[in-house]
Amino acid sequence: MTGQVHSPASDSTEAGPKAFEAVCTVKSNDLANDAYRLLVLDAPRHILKCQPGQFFHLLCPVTDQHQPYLRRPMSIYSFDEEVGELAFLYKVEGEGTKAMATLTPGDSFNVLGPLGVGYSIKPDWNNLLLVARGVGLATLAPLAQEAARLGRKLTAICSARSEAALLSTEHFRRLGTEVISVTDEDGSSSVDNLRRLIEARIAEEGVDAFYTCGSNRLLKLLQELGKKHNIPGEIALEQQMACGLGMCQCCVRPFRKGDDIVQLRVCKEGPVFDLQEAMGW
Amino acid sequence: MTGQVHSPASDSTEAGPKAFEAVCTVKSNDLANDAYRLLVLDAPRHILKCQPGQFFHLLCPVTDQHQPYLRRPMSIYSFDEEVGELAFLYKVEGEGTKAMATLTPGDSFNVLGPLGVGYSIKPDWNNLLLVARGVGLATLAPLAQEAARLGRKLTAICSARSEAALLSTEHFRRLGTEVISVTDEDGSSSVDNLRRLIEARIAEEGVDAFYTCGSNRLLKLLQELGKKHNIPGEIALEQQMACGLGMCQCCVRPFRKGDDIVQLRVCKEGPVFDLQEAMGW
Amino acid sequence: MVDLSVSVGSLTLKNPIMPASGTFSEDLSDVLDLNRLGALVAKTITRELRSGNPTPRVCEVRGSMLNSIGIPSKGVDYFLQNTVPFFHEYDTPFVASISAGTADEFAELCEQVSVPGVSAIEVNISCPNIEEDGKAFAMRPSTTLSVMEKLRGATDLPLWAKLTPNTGEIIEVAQAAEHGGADALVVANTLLSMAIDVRTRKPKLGNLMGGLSGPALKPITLRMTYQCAKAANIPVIGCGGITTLNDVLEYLIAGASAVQVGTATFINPTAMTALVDQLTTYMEEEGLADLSSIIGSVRDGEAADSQFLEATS
Amino acid sequence: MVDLSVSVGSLTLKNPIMPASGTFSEDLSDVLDLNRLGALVAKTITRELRSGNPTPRVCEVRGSMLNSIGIPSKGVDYFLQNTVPFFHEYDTPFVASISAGTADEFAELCEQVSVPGVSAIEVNISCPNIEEDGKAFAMRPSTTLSVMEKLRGATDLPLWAKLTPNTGEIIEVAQAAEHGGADALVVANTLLSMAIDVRTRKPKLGNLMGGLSGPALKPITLRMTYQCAKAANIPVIGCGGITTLNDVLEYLIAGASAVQVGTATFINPTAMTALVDQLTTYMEEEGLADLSSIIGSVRDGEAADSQFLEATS
Ligand SMILES: Cc1cc2nc3c(=O)[nH]c(=O)nc-3n(C[C@H](O)[C@H](O)[C@H](O)COP(=O)(O)OP(=O)(O)OC[C@H]3O[C@@H](n4cnc5c(N)ncnc54)[C@H](O)[C@@H]3O)c2cc1C
Ligand SMILES: Cc1cc2nc3c(=O)[nH]c(=O)nc-3n(C[C@H](O)[C@H](O)[C@H](O)COP(=O)(O)OP(=O)(O)OC[C@H]3O[C@@H](n4cnc5c(N)ncnc54)[C@H](O)[C@@H]3O)c2cc1C
Ligand SMILES: Cc1cc2nc3c(=O)[nH]c(=O)nc-3n(C[C@H](O)[C@H](O)[C@H](O)COP(=O)(O)O)c2cc1C
Ligand SMILES: Cc1cc2nc3c(=O)[nH]c(=O)nc-3n(C[C@H](O)[C@H](O)[C@H](O)COP(=O)(O)O)c2cc1C
Ligand code: FES
Ligand code: FES
Repeated sequence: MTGQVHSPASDSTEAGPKAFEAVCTVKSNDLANDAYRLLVLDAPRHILKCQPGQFFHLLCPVTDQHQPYLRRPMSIYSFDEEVGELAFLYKVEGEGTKAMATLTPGDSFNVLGPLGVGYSIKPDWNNLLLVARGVGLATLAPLAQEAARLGRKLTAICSARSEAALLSTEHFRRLGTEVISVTDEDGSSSVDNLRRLIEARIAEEGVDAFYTCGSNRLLKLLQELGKKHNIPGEIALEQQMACGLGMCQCCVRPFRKGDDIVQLRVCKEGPVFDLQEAMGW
Repeated sequence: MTGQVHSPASDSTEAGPKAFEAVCTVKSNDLANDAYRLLVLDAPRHILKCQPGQFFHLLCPVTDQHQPYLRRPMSIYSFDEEVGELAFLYKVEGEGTKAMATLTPGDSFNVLGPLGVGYSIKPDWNNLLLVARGVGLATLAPLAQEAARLGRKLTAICSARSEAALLSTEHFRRLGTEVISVTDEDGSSSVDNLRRLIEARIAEEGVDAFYTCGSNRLLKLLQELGKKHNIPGEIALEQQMACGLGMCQCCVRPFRKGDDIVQLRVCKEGPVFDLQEAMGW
Repeated sequence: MVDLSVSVGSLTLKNPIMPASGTFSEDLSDVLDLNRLGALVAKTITRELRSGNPTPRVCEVRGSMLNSIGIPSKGVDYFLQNTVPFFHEYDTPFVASISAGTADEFAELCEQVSVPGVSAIEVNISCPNIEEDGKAFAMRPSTTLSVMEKLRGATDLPLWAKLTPNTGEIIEVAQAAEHGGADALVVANTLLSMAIDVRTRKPKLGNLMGGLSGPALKPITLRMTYQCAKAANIPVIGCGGITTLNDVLEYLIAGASAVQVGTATFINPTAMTALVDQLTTYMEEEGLADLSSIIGSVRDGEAADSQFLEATS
Repeated sequence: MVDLSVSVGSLTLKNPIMPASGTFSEDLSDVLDLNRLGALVAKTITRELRSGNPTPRVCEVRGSMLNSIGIPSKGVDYFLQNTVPFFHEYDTPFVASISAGTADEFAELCEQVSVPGVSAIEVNISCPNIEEDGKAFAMRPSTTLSVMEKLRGATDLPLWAKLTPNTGEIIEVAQAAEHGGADALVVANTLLSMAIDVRTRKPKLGNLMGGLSGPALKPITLRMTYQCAKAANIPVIGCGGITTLNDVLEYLIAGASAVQVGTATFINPTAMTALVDQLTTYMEEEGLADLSSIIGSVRDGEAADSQFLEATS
């Protein structure tokens, strides 16, 4: 017999592996703006039973210029089980993402996933509000896909440096999300303005849940508003990862559970966590 | 002032560096037969003042599949200062040469050289005899170029497993060399047959100097014939190399100097050595 | 059919490939069939609850990694109630890994984990001995001997002593572990290293320093495996940087009876089962029936001076 | 104009980049202008003629190399008659490197090379002490102290003690070298390693084992450089795996006053002058006038636990 059903983290009753190492083929890897690229892969269907907020752990290529060693975690930007397509939106930063940027159509690319626990949409959550910035929008994009599938109303407040730096707003709109964009350029992305915007939303049509990711500023704001109006929420967090599978314990962060502070693994108990349990940094 | 003139190994009076690190561009890198490739480079002219028998130390590319670290020494197969062209004939074996095999036209390729001491053709050596096998022919090819330039008669005994495996015989013929091919297939490459062939040459038109490289069997045969007929000769030898410049002392081999045995660096005192001083292995 | 089985003291493993402590857990059953491995080695536990080191706990160095996980531990009770039963479902020997700050606590924990379902105990003596000057037990032969004697007294299960490559006396430490009663040596743990973020000028690890693992470590721990296999009369389990079949073979040829694979699993989670497959194919292709002709077969007695290069074939 | 000069004890170097012993010789003047370097360090010599180790003397490991050159030496007379005069033509400090099997021979050779044209003497105490158990002097604090005291008595020139990473007591050895009279520490030499040719089952080096150098060594020797710079009151010269500007900066930030570049020169013979250029550009871009704000600037005092990741910029 296999040990699947004994896995403490397992809540599925399916036998066989739940995370897969698969070699995909690059379909495209184009610039999304000056700093981001969208990598679209031809992926085997059996790895595409994904939840929004889950991630893959990517084996970046080794090139003459770049020699990344560890895998790099990236949120799923979009997945389509029928077409067999998987996409990542990533910022070109260091050794690994620079190496990823060299991928061209037809190249092989090894991915491990889907991994982690994603966002949830409870049956009685109808008005969903998403607030995110920068690459955080990549992480939240599949939530729009899922909200559309479930017929819920999703509003996305997308924040960026400038109008030009705004990512994925078209992608969100295509999925039926109402997009409100705010920028540093015109001052609309300030915490105060965001608070005003969200308070107005809550007053007008009500908000059943908040979704966000990554930013400390947004975390604090949404925790405050969530407490005040008793609105639940979820946040995706990041941490350095080695295994991505829950084995090495390198990716822990502290969370408030009642009066205790517990260390949870971002790759296994996360990357999506309860908004109020998350701790600022 | 620079220290050039003090270099113990320096016998030129030119100032400035004598070996160059240069980035060349790949012109072609095609199969020469099933195991060998010919790499032709677009090279800056100032690195092409080469002697036959000298070598370059090649920085092989790092790829997803192959991660060579040290440079790889390769004899110059041909060089053309006017055209700005440099070529290597190499056998695809391990990490480094497999990585070299992935080079395609337009790629950059870093070479260091020309290095070492090459073959000499003394003014009174008119009938030159070259005996070589396999990749040894790569090392000896520029000797044909030089013999043609100096108007000497060169005969090349080219040995191989089979007629099909014979390399460079066309290249030699084009440079005016008389080619005698011998193979394992038809038994003509045996030491006894070679001895007969060479003795006949010596008897018919005389031989002023032997040139060979690499093989222990050929070394012994030519040492024997050289002693018997008082014919001088030169041999190119190989050894593992790190620096290629004479600094690390890893590439030594033993040589007979009178009654002594001395250790000489293949990269600096060689790769071409006196035939009688070389020691079998 | 090739026979990949090896024996490590009284224990027979179906093949020589097993995970290294701390790079493996129940979670790997999400990706591969644990029954295909030679043994299953748990993350080191301590008796008490521990939270481990500050983050960041890992960083990348050229072609390898550093970690300063520390030993976060849910304690021995959790281990006995959850981890041991989980692995009991597999027909592969399960090896506990333990650590403590004093020899007495070490022995006590050793006794506590000597339960059915545990086939051997790996004792991670590469951890600081807080009674002495804070240096790890396995840094010195004397502290190795005394802790191993106490551990030997605490259990009848096979004891695998996990050595540290930070010592300058690996041979003497290996012999001390043997004399102290070890049944096998695991050579070795990670090597203390450092990396600095040049932009922020902060160490890349929250704990300032951490252990090097992965390919960079291999030549060092392979050398130590060779030295220990020569110097000791108990089996050696090689560990450090194993990634390819070639790496496995080098360790076996150097004298290891089995090997542990750590960091490679982070890069390719199915690395261990792939190595089992590749080893099988290799044996078939070489026409070898079992591993006895490989283990310890290093040709180190011959004059090396005559190894010249013939390049004309 | 940025000022790259550093002082190593009483010696001022025009920049912190110099070659590592054994990876440099007169021959490098064929490829670059030696006057552009901070110092010139010769290959270790012994008093008598020595032929060095059997071949193969080098092999490649993943992303790095092993060597077992040994110390082939033309002897001290050749050195004084040829090497010293050659380097005298350069306006860069020339550093001799010496070694011997006993402390007395070491001291005698030290006296012999204390001649005009030699600016400092690097003492390679990482070589076997044949009077004791054959372990290198720098494996233990006691043997380090006694050999350094003899060497100190033999010369008035600055003495640089070259330490070995094979010791388990780098801090104690560094302090012993200081107490024995060293003016600077070079941290460190190569780390004993092994590689086996799986096809022939022979060790890849004629001498069975050899020293690891290159990028794989860096995290280890960087850690030791940091430890020695903290523990000793004399300058530390970092050495091990330095390839890129980032590597140079990491060593300086960790506390090194200067660095030695070894294996990188084998891969790119102009590596050292490229590093000098890159360091100059870096200083200009960062608006730094000299290296004083970099050397030893590691921020190791801050709570690292708060280093979380903000990924939304
Ligand atoms: C669950 C999760 C989902 C993510 N999703 C996305 C995404 O959709 N798009 C995107 O652009 N980025 C995403 N990130 C961040 C992304 O992983 C890092 O930007 C990336 O690893 C940087 O790699 P690099 O090679 O460019 O940088 P380097 O500086 O070379 O990285 C060095 C090491 O640090 C790690 N690292 C660096 N930054 C981060 C970070 N922010 N989080 C975790 N590890 C880090 C790397 O993985 C690597 O191990 C996500 C991170 C996590 C944890
Ligand atoms: C002066 C000189 C000229 C040469 N000219 C040619 C040539 O024109 N064509 C050609 O095909 N080969 C030539 N060789 C041999 C060539 O250098 C090796 O075949 C090549 O280095 C093998 O590299 P690899 O990565 O394929 O093998 P690997 O097995 O991966 O090499 C591992 C290490 O061993 C070294 N090595 C392996 N074989 C040899 C060898 N025979 N000589 C020296 N070092 C070796 C490599 O350089 C490398 O450092 C020459 C060697 C020398 C010394
Ligand atoms: C993230 C991580 C955690 C580790 N934790 C432990 C541990 O708890 N106990 C232990 O004995 N070794 C531990 N090790 C060391 C490994 O077991 C192994 O000895 C080392 O990583 C070298 O092998 P590798 O290069 O194959 O990874 C750990 C290594 C890593 C990378
Ligand atoms: C081929 C070679 C020869 C060496 N010879 C010596 C030597 O004679 N004396 C010495 O002190 N160190 C010697 N070393 C060690 C280097 O000086 C240096 O400490 C080590 O290589 C680490 O630096 P690197 O990684 O930059 O090469 C040698 C290293 C190599 C690679
Ligand atoms: S990355 Fe290994 S436990 Fe999360
Ligand atoms: S390869 Fe370094 S001396 Fe010849």
